[in-house]
Amino acid sequence: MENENKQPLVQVKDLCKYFQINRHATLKAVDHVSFDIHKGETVGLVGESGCGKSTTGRCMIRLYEPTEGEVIYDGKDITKLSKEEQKKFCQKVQMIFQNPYASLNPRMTVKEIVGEGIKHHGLAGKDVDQKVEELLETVGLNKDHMSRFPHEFSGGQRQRIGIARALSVDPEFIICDEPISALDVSVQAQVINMLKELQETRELTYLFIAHDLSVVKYISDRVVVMYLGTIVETAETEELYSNPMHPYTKALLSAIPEADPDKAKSNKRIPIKGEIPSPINPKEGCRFAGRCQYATERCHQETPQAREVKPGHVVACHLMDEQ
Amino acid sequence: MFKYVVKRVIAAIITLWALVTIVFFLVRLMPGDPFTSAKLTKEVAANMRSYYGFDKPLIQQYFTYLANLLHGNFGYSMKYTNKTVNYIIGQTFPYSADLGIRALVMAVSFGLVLGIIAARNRGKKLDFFCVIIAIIGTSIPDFIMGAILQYFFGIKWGLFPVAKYLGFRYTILPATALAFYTLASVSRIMRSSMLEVTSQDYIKTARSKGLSEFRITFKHQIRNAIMPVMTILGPTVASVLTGTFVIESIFAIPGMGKYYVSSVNENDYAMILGMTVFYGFFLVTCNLIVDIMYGVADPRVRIGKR
Amino acid sequence: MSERENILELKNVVYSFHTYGGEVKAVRDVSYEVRQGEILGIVGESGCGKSVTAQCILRLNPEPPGFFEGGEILYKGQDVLKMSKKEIRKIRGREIGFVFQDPMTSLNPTMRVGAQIEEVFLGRTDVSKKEVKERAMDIMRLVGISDVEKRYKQYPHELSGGMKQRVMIAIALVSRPSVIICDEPTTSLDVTIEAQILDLLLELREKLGTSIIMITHDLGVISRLCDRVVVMYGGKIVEKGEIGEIFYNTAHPYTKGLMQSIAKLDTAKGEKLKPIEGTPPDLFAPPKGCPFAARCEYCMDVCEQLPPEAYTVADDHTTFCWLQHEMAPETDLKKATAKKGEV
Amino acid sequence: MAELNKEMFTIKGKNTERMESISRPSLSFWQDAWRRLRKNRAAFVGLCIIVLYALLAIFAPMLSHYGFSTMDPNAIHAGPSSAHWLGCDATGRDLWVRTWMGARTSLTIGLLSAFINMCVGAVVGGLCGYYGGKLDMIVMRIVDVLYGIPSLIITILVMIVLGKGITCLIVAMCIVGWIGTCRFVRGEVYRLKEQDFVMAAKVLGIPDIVIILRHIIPNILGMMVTNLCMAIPNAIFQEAFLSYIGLGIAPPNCSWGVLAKEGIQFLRIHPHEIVMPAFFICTTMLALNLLGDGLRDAVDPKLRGTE
Amino acid sequence: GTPGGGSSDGDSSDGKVFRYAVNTLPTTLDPTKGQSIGDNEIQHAITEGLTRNTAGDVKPGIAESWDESEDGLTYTFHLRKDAKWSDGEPITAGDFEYSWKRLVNPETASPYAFIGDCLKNGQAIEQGNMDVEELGVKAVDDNTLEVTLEHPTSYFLSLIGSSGQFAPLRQDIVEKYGTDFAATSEKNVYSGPFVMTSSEDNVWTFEKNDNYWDKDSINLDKCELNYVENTDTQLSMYEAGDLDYVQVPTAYVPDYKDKAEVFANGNVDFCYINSKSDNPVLGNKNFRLALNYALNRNDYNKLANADTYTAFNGLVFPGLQAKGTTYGEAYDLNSYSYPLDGDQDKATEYLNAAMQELGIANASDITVEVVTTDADSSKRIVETLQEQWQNALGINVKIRQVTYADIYGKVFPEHDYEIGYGGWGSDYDDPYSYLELFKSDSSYNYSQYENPEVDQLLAASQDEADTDARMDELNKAEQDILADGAFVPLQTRNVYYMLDDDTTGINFYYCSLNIDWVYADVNAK
Ligand SMILES: Nc1ncnc2c1ncn2[C@@H]1O[C@H](COP(=O)(O)OP(=O)(O)OP(=O)(O)O)[C@@H](O)[C@H]1O
Ligand SMILES: Nc1ncnc2c1ncn2[C@@H]1O[C@H](COP(=O)(O)OP(=O)(O)OP(=O)(O)O)[C@@H](O)[C@H]1O
Ligand SMILES: [Mg+2]
Ligand SMILES: [Mg+2]
Repeated sequence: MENENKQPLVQVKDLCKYFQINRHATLKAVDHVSFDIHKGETVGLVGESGCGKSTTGRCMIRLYEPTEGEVIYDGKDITKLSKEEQKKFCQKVQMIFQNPYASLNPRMTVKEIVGEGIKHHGLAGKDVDQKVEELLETVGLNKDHMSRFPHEFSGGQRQRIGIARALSVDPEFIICDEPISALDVSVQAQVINMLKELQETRELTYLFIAHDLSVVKYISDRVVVMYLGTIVETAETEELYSNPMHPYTKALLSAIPEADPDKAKSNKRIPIKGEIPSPINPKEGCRFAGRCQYATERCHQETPQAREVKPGHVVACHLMDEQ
Repeated sequence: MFKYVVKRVIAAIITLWALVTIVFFLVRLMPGDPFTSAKLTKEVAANMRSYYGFDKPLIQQYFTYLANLLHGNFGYSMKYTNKTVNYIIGQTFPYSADLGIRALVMAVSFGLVLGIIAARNRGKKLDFFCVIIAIIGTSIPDFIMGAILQYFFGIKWGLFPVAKYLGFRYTILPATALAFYTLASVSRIMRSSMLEVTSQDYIKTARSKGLSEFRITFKHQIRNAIMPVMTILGPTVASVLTGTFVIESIFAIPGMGKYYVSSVNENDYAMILGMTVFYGFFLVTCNLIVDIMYGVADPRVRIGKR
Repeated sequence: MSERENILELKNVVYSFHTYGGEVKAVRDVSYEVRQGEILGIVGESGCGKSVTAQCILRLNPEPPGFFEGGEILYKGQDVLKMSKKEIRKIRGREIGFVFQDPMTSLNPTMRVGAQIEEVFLGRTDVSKKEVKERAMDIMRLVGISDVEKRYKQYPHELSGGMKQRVMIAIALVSRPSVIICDEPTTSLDVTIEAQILDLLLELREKLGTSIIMITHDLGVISRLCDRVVVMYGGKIVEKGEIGEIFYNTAHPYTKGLMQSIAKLDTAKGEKLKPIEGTPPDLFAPPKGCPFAARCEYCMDVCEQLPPEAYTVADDHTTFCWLQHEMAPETDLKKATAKKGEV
Repeated sequence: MAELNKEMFTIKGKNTERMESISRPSLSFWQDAWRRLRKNRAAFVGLCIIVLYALLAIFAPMLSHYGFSTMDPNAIHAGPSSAHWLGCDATGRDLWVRTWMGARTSLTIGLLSAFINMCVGAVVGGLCGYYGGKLDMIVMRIVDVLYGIPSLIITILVMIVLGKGITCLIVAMCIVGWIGTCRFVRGEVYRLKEQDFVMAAKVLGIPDIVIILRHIIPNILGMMVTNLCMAIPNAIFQEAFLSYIGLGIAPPNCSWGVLAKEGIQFLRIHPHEIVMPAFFICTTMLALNLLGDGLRDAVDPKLRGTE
Repeated sequence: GTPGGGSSDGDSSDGKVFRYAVNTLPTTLDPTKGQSIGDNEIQHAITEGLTRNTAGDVKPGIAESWDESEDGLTYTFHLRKDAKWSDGEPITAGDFEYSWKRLVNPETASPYAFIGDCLKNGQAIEQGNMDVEELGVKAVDDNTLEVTLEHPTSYFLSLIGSSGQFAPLRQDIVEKYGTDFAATSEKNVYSGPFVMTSSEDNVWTFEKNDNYWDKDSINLDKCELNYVENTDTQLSMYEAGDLDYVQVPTAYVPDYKDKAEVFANGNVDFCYINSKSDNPVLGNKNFRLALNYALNRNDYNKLANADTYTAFNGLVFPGLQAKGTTYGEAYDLNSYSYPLDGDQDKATEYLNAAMQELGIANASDITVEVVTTDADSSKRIVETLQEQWQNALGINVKIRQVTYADIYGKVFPEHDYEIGYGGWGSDYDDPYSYLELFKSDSSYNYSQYENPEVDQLLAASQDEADTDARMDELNKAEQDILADGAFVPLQTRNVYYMLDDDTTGINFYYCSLNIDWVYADVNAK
């Protein structure tokens, strides 16, 4: 593919983020995660709740200091930026949050919320108001809404305000941390359409975190599947959905409830036993071994390494070796 | 849990040490002298100062004091010259504690009941009535409350003994006067906490099980609602047990309050320090106990801290 | 299908809340019925009154501020609204179980799991203590909890989310009710766990013949589970009927919009999703006519002025939309079979 | 029901204007809180009482021809009459004037010390909560120690430096008084800083200090005002206690605490001297508590959703 | 002690019981270290000096008889042989010698050591300039005690009969308990009519001492002293029948005047004027006189004290014994002092004179500060002074309140004040005690007053053996001090008290103790 020759925009290399719960317990939220994002593409990051998706995203935007590993943005390690570069970085990379109710300051008007970044980065000179107005129009709101407070808006509208805020500083890379999962079904489409449109008009790059696999399929170019702090599989979207290799990915895909009664009722599901184990002091070996129906002795003892099974299709599973 | 307690105890000891040190030097800044009387001549005062070792360098006095403290020895009072601070605390604290515990039991039990009744009848007359009682309770200074109770119940109607502390009948008025403020605050906290719990999902679950309102209140609401009450209990216990000066004075109870206040007024250094350390110790212990109790009442905390 | 008798019937239920800001008309004239052994799905946007309606059945809404303005709720022919508190308590848990959305907060954090399940039997003399425990444990096994002896004595916070939801379902099921109402039981759970729970519900229906009311806004869940569907919008029912009818013979613009707006696995990359633009109506001042009118691409004058009438589109398929009116223009939604019908 | 006619059945499509419109009037947080407060009758009465007392405290002494320290040997312990509305005290001073002079002191002490406590507590608590770590630990230890120092010692020491008077009392109360607010603010900040909107601000590169001032503080201001309301009675109480043990304000000035303390001596023979200060203390507490309760409801974010 | 389960009301079972209350805690029960009137009241009952002074009436105590030398400097006491300690040991002259030497010994650090100044070398020893053995007291044998005095001291026999510091002490007991001596009732032996049986829980109980030599004169079986800090509560307890004697709180006196009786307790209250303070007006005699004349002491007394004290314009307590009558009878105070109703004209005159001398144009430019303790009663008093002075003179008066520890620990001794409210009560029946406050080299000369004439008169009085002539000299000194306006006399204190009808035999005294219940009797009901 054309992307391969280019230098990736973001490189996540061996990223780890551990939280020390107490002296004996370490929560390995993200454990040796590596992937690249190229300019202009959308990478989907899927996985179950608590598997470290948000933590990865937050490490990439410097909300968390990584425990190990590095995040390279545009050729520079983001933890080693000068003050000047830092400010620049804050402008280039933005985030859209999951919960539209918690991500807007209830005491600020829409104008203040959206205008804050513009003012801070001095992007519009005196015409902050006008820029805010434009942004609001971009996300389908109008200037009547400028002086209103977040609680007066519905969830979808709020999320659009959140997007306007992220766009306000003209970023090139946006991390979308489950931007639609708290929204109503009918509203989700508004947001997705908007994100897609913006990507085209503004040449944005997305890291799209979600657990709704249908949406991820729809929006992403490539998909990274995480399980309990580790990446189990990475591939081009089409490839992943049509040819999932990791047992977890397979199970996950089969669990998607399809909004079509005939299909949904006839589909065969690959059951996964049990619950997601705790990321605190995880055992050696494959993280999925405990729930995997193919697990062997080896899976329990040896952590599988990521392998490029096909061009662009990376899987971390011992089963791949045997084939 | 054990480790947690040990850690807390060590922190408490450090806190106490800092407290002693600060208070030790602070009291020396207070104006005047422990040896004061209209008739004290300069020579006599000098004799007394050297008798208590005040002619030595301050830092030496400090270490002497610390050494004594390690042996649990608070030294001699400078005002009540032949009594040790230990003795005075030993004599008086049981009274303060007795009064305090009675008041506390009264405050907490009635406060909880009041709070529960109010919450159960939210928005009705009974609620209003309970709230008003609670607010009045927090609105009257204790010296007025004590004097009024004493006047009406003791003198005017002769229902209870006027003063002193010689038996159960004697304890009722002072305990009531002391309890009122705490009672009121407990009931207010309990009420809002109950209301908060009422809107929780698990109450709806309980209701959906077909439980009676009575059982929902007692089994589901109260235990969960009682947590915030417990957090205020730590400082309250300490202050109720030691801060009874006004009530003790009005009802002539031989408690610790008098010494606490007068030692400060009279610059009785040893006594101030002794009482402060004792009080500090008490405060820390109460907080510790409340923390542990908290764990007992709320399994989430219990497990979390293990 | 329709031969099966109605076990639960809501007739013209109107329910409102008094608030500082005025009266919220949360449920406006809702009627539906649940049949023996069926799974009825209720879908709709957030805040459209799904939960309130469901809670009306067991009268779980806080009163005040909530109050009934009218209607009947017949459970096995008896009107729940006319029952005394005591009689309702007998229905709660015993006849109708309820599973709430958020398993994290729906269990009492200070009580052991076992005790919370056993509580359902409280005050019943027909079962002995030992029996109660046995039944509680049985039901826990039935809902797929392993290590029952151990779990029995644990506190909710020691369980994972899926486990807690299973406990919730166990509570709802333990006294073998004829109906369980599940209010978004899987929304806060992961896909894999959700799938487990849904399978569990299907299995339970098979084994126990329980009727289930499934509230959700996920059409995927509906497709997988339900026999019949009720679509709600703005405190009202817009369409109801057999699932195939609703999905493949959609007669209401909202239902249609809803289904078009979601991304399916087979949605092509380049294809645009068709969201329903706009936001739901404010229930403080509900629109006079059809609640969906403002967002409806087929909106007509009549929609804004008059509440739509019920039209029977097919056997067991009713819709509330002026588009079915004989005077309405031909659209892809207008069904030739539509008859003006009573609710 | 209006007649149905054909015209009504033409499809005009989506109403793009109404679709995104918000029908309710726009209200800022404080406007909304104020509206709710006004609806709460008890709280409103409380507010009125406070305002009334404040006005009386300002104007009542000016309008009387008695001086607050003027003694009249012929009016010792005079009961309420048309000349002396609330009677006179043991030295024949007019109690009406003294009550409102006392109100000035008590209300000033209450307001100022509660306000200062709030500010100091908010700053310290805010920093501790926001930065956490070592700073937090050290401050919390200091707080523990401060709690242990007898307030009387502090009061006396402050008295030496500043002399007796309002300033002394306020300063003395503030030395430990901020701790409560500090703890509260710390907890709130701790909670808020994990909120997404703070994250969003960080992502935008907004400096910490601006985040604290613009994002965090305004969000706890409502609760802080409520706390303030509850803290004023405490300060008035404490002043009364200190007056009771003789550490109050300098004579001949007076406060409600001083009046109550002087009056309580005559409980049995001249009850009017205690009834009035007690009445004013109680009603002020009552009013402030009602107002505080009302404010808490008015600013409670949880209650906003139900509207 | 643990609270609860008490038995105290029982008059019947315990025999004759007298119950009263005090509002200050006794500081110590070690007689040598006693420093308050309350301490001394207890010592008066549990110890017996060489003499026993009952309300000014001096009778033999442990000393059966005594001889006084011509020059009034040497006393030889003959102790009675049947005097015993409460544990049965005989009381010897050595016990007195030990006790008195312990009193003045600097190592003892007795706060009341100065009371031994009347003994030969007493003051020098106290200041550490001389060995204790040099003290003018010597046990000749077990029953004979020889005492040498520094000056002729007319009130010596009265003094040792009413001050606990002169009580005998048992060396073995004192040394046995060390610093714990007298800490509790068991750690002590008693020489007086009563033994203390308990001192716990703020109740001190005394029972008749069976080994007391004069036990037949003692009527009470038991006395119960309660510490009740709040005087209102004391009154309530009296009215509820829990006490047999109560002092009426000042606030209530006007309403209890018919029921209560009164005695003057020897306390004289006044304001010190620091004549050498930074404020120059106070160094001006005319200004000081203006202050004195401006004060309407009768009005003042009504306002500040509810008329319960006696307005007073002198220095020496008028109840003292002098010239066979009282000091107040012997000398007509009003003839040489300021009028009690004040004199506005004279005050203005003096003020104008003062302002002229000081070059001050407006009275309002003058500000003086009155310092006082934070006690309630003092507060009212200075408020009244402030009112009166501001009204009468048009000057500004400020009030400074300090703690008790501060005022006597620092403010007065270090002369860090302008005008200070204080008072004095005497330990012995002699005007010198009051006048000494204005002796230039006295430790108590807080006002830094210096008048050679006064000094000279006071010095002369010390060696004057003729008591009447001495009294005249002392009175002259008082007149001089008043003429200088050295201080502002205010009032003498009265105690209003109520006594249960069945109780008799209570005595009141104005020196070193107030209430003396040793000979009290309670009629059976
Ligand atoms: N600040 C923190 N301190 C301690 N643990 C944390 C912190 N933030 C996240 N975690 C833990 O790290 C793990 C991964 O969390 P993360 O939020 O990245 O998951 P997620 O994949 O985003 O889940 P979700 O889908 O629920 O958002 C979780 O177990 C979480 O409890
Ligand atoms: N206790 C209450 N007081 C006031 N209004 C209420 C209350 N409970 C619900 N409402 C209102 O009733 C309306 C319907 O709420 P309901 O909970 O039934 O929606 P829902 O369809 O279940 O939404 P969701 O999908 O978000 O659960 C909402 O507008 C809500 O604001
Ligand atoms: Mg996340
Ligand atoms: Mg709902």
